[in-house]
Amino acid sequence: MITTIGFGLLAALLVGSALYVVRATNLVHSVLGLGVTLSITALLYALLEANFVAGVQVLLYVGGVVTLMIFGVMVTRRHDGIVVRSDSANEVRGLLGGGGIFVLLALSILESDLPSSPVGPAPSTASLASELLGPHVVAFEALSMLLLAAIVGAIVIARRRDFGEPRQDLVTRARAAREALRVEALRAEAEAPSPEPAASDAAEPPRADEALPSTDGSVPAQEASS
Amino acid sequence: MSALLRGFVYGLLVVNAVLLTSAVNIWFERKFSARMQSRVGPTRVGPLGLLQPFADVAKLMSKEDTVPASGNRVLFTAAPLLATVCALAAAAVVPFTPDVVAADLDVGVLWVLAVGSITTIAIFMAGWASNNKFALLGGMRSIAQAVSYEVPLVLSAMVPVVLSGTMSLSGIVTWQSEHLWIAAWPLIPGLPAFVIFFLAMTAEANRIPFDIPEAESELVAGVTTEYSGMKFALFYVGEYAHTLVGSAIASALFLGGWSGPMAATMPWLGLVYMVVKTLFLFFMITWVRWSLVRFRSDQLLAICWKWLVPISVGLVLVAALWVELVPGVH
Amino acid sequence: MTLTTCLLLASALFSVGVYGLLTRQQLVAVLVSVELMANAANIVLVAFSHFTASPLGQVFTLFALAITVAEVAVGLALALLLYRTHASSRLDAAKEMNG
Amino acid sequence: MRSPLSEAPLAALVAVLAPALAALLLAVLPMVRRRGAPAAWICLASSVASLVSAGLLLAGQLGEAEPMAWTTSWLTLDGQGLGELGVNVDGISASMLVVVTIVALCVQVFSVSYMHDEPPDAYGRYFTYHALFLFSMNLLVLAPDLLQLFAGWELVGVTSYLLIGFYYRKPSAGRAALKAFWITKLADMGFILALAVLFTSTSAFRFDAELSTPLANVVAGLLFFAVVGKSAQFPLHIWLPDAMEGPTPVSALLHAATMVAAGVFLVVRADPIFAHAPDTREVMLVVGSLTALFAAGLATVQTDIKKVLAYSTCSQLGYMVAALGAGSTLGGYFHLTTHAFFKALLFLSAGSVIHAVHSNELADMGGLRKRMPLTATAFIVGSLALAGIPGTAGFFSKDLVLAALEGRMGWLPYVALMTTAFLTAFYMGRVVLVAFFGEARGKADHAHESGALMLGPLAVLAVLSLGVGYFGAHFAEVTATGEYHLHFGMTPAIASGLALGGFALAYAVFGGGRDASGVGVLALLDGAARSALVDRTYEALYRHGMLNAAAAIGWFDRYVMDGLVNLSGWLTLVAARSLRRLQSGFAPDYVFAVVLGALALAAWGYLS
Repeated sequence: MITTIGFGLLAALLVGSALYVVRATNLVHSVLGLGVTLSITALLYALLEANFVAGVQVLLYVGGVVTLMIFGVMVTRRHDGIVVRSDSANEVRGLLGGGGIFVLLALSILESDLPSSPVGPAPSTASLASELLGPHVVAFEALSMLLLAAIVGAIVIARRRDFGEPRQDLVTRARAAREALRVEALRAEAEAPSPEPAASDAAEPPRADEALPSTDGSVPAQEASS
Repeated sequence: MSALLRGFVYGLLVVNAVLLTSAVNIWFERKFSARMQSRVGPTRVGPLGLLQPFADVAKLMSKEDTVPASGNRVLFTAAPLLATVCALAAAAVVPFTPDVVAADLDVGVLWVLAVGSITTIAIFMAGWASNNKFALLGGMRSIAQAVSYEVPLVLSAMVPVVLSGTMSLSGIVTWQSEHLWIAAWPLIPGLPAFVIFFLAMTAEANRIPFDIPEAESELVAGVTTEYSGMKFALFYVGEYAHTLVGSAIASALFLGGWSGPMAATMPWLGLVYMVVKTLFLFFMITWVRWSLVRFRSDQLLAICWKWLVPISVGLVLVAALWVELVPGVH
Repeated sequence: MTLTTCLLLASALFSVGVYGLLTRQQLVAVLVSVELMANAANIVLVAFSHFTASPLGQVFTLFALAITVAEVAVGLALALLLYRTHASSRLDAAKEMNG
Repeated sequence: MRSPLSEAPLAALVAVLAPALAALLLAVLPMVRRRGAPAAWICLASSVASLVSAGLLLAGQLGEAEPMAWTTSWLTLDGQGLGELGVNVDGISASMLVVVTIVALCVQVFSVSYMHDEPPDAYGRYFTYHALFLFSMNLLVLAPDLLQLFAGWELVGVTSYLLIGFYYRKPSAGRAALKAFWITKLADMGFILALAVLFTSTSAFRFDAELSTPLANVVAGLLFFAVVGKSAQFPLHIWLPDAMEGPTPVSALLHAATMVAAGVFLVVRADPIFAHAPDTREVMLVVGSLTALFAAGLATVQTDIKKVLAYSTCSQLGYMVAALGAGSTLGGYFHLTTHAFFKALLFLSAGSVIHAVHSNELADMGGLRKRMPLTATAFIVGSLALAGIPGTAGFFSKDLVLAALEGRMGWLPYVALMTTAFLTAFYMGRVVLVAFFGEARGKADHAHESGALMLGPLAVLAVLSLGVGYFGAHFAEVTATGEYHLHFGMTPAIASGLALGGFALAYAVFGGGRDASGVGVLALLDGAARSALVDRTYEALYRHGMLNAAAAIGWFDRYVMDGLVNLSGWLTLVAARSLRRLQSGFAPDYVFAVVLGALALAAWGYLS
């Protein structure tokens, strides 16, 4: 009874949090929501008497993966606000794909003849260990190699420096250059039609210069002098 | 049902005990540090200023509870709660006597480590939700540090697990009562593993010399920069609780927990032993805090990856070899 | 709680992951969706392990967990790379392969 | 395959492989080849080895030795060799081998001196080609079946191309080489078709294939087409005069004595097939006679000494073909042998003259008798032999040919060849009188006798030109091609008389060294030659036939075939343009495709 209620509660929370994860418009919320989903999954594992897996789930997923993802979010954006926009597109397509998969899986599951209660006592952590280091020891070792390779690969990919500057800088520079040209044109325009020196015209160039600092962040020398 | 009730009661007791101890510890630390610096420390509230922490709590509760306008209110509020809850949740598996243990999980060590790792997220949440440069940088550093130090922490905790052959904390303590404290284990692997665990735990709890995430000289107050009132108090309490629970776990893992002379016949004596050991470790941390300076960020990571991780890997190997080669370990 | 309900729950989670995979634009968000799907698969494994009283499912879950960690490490490195080269971690920024 | 390395096969193998080795060595060792002289010595050594081997083989055949072959199967198909590879030694191949090696050695020795002014690398290249040629020719001569003969046939074609174009910096030489190559290749189509027909009917390439008469006519006709090309018979003779662009010794060896005779040799070799093809033989008779007469006529008006000899070669090859057409294998083959010697002699003497006066034109010569007495003697001996003056080799062989033609096809070929004999004497007399008698003209003033290396071969060949004729009986015996008996009937008398008459007419016209090429009947012939009748015909055919056809085919190719190709390309582009939208570069699109695919598969699974 209590397991049924617990399971229902967990299932509702799980699906709800998962939906939140894929719908949240803030990427950080999404990732933190993933942490919640994974924690609830760990509880589900505990309910399924898989304590060790639950522990590993929390340790690896919540403590490791989610942390890493947060890190990923942090380093792949400028830190100029709390909101990391994570918009969604192609809602119809998503509903079609996700819904189709669900219907397909549900149909297959409901058609199958599955046990409704455990056929024996839950496997102990010790049996898990002897399975892991007994028949599956080769896979276990291969997995360690995979992890090593993944770590090395990730470092190599992430550390590569030969891509030059991010395009953002180029864009900023291009904007600054365009702005400078515009200012130059404004200045020429301001000076050309009025051959006689007028006090009102003299105010024009500095005003145009004010556009510069906002684009490239540096204060032009002449502004400091004027 | 009775197990649920039992867990509830124990949980309530443990949580309150930890919080109370934390409060007393705050007083103790202020007195202690004052003595180290030739001061007197709190004296006004209660005898010897013993009620000072409670006065502080009253003060903090009466303060305005601010939330940064451009911050994220939900995360901002959730962060200190999560931090404290995680610290306390780890206490659930700590055995105080052979019988007094809130939840005797068969994967207790894993539970402690897993729950401890969530603290990192709490700190990040606080830093992020504050929408404050210092808080965010503190959060980033915290993540880097926690992710790094989790590795030697887990590995050194594996040494008692391997030696005793169980992941249950009370099982490990029982094994130690039958054999020997793991920290007193012939120099390798017990003692070094204990030292590494202790260091890593200190780092996880962000205590000096590993308190980079909230290095007040560079980052104002780190993640707690924007916090005030009870939320700040929760963080503070959470940190103390974390340290305290960590000490308890370290004593259970390495120092034999409740085991000691006569503990088998008189269970209350086991409780005394446990508390004494825990407080001793806590005192050690406090002592270190007021004696040493803090590491630089890169030194911090270098110590972890260049020394602690390789050594702890070696220690696990030695432990495994010990179990394999020496008969009668378990 | 029967195996059927467990599997239905897992398939729901999986479908939500597919939905996220199809609709999300940020590379990190896509990784998150993939995590959801992997998680659903793990639930299936653990559920079978529980109901058939065999440790195999849990063993495979552990393998899957480790592989997922590796995947996330590489995925995040790719996200970092994408950000470096395109000044954005949005997937639609990296459309050089379009026809 | 008996006694694999008995004496005769060993010698035959040496005869073939020694020049091959020399050619290979010189080809892969450029530092030796470019030194010049060492290359010449290597080539000469291999030729000497070949000659000695050939001599041993012939001696064996003259003695009691049986014909023998040492062969191995090649081009294995279904465990059965399609062709034979190896050496086949009998009277015919042994005698031909001797002729080839003697002439080749003489020419090579002559070349050592003649080509001396060439730069070392060209010198080395020249002898490399020579070694290659000798190998090819020996391969051809010793071939045990038609397939190997064809290989040698093509190889000599290649060598001919290389040697005609030896002065490849000269545009005319390049053109001449190409012309020779293309025309002989055209003719070789006949050879290939003949091989195909032969193989489909007998599953082998044997010389002595048993064929029914119609089939034999087809095979022999196709082979004869190749012979027409290779042996420069009308109307494919046009490449031979142009081939004189090559060095004169080359002309002596390839385009007079050996290679062009390979066609005739083929007919001799494949005599059993030709024997069953009477219709082909009649065609050969007509073509041979026509070529003989036509080429002799053209020879009378040439002003280039080598061109005269070239047309003379055509004419004499016509004799041989006519004899073979008349069924006298012995006549044709014997004339081939004698002709090889005296034509090589003539060419080499002409080469000596050209070497002395640095010109091919008769107009630049004159009075050389006094300045180059030995060369003049050699040339005159050659001329007498060619004209068939009694006592010379030419007399005996030409007599055989003419005797074979008696009464054939209403005496027409007989008359034509008799006329040719007269014309032959006339144009040879003209050359002799203009070049060697009278006053020295132009560059002939400074001419002087050639060295020993050039005169030695002349002497050898002169002796052979005079003496070989007396060994007709032995020749007939060893080659087993027919009964030889000298008959002193009307034919030799008429032929001798006509030859003497020709010389007399020549003396009457050109006596005293007068160069009166444009007088009398010669003017007509000259006109015909100047208009280059045959070349013009080809040109017209090419212009109006080939080019128009090519234009039509080109139009078809451009607008129909290319149109189809362009259409498919356009379709591809259009399809790609519409398909490329599928590749958006946006990862979720691909994921969606995968999901759809999975769903489709599942739906299919449910439905079926």
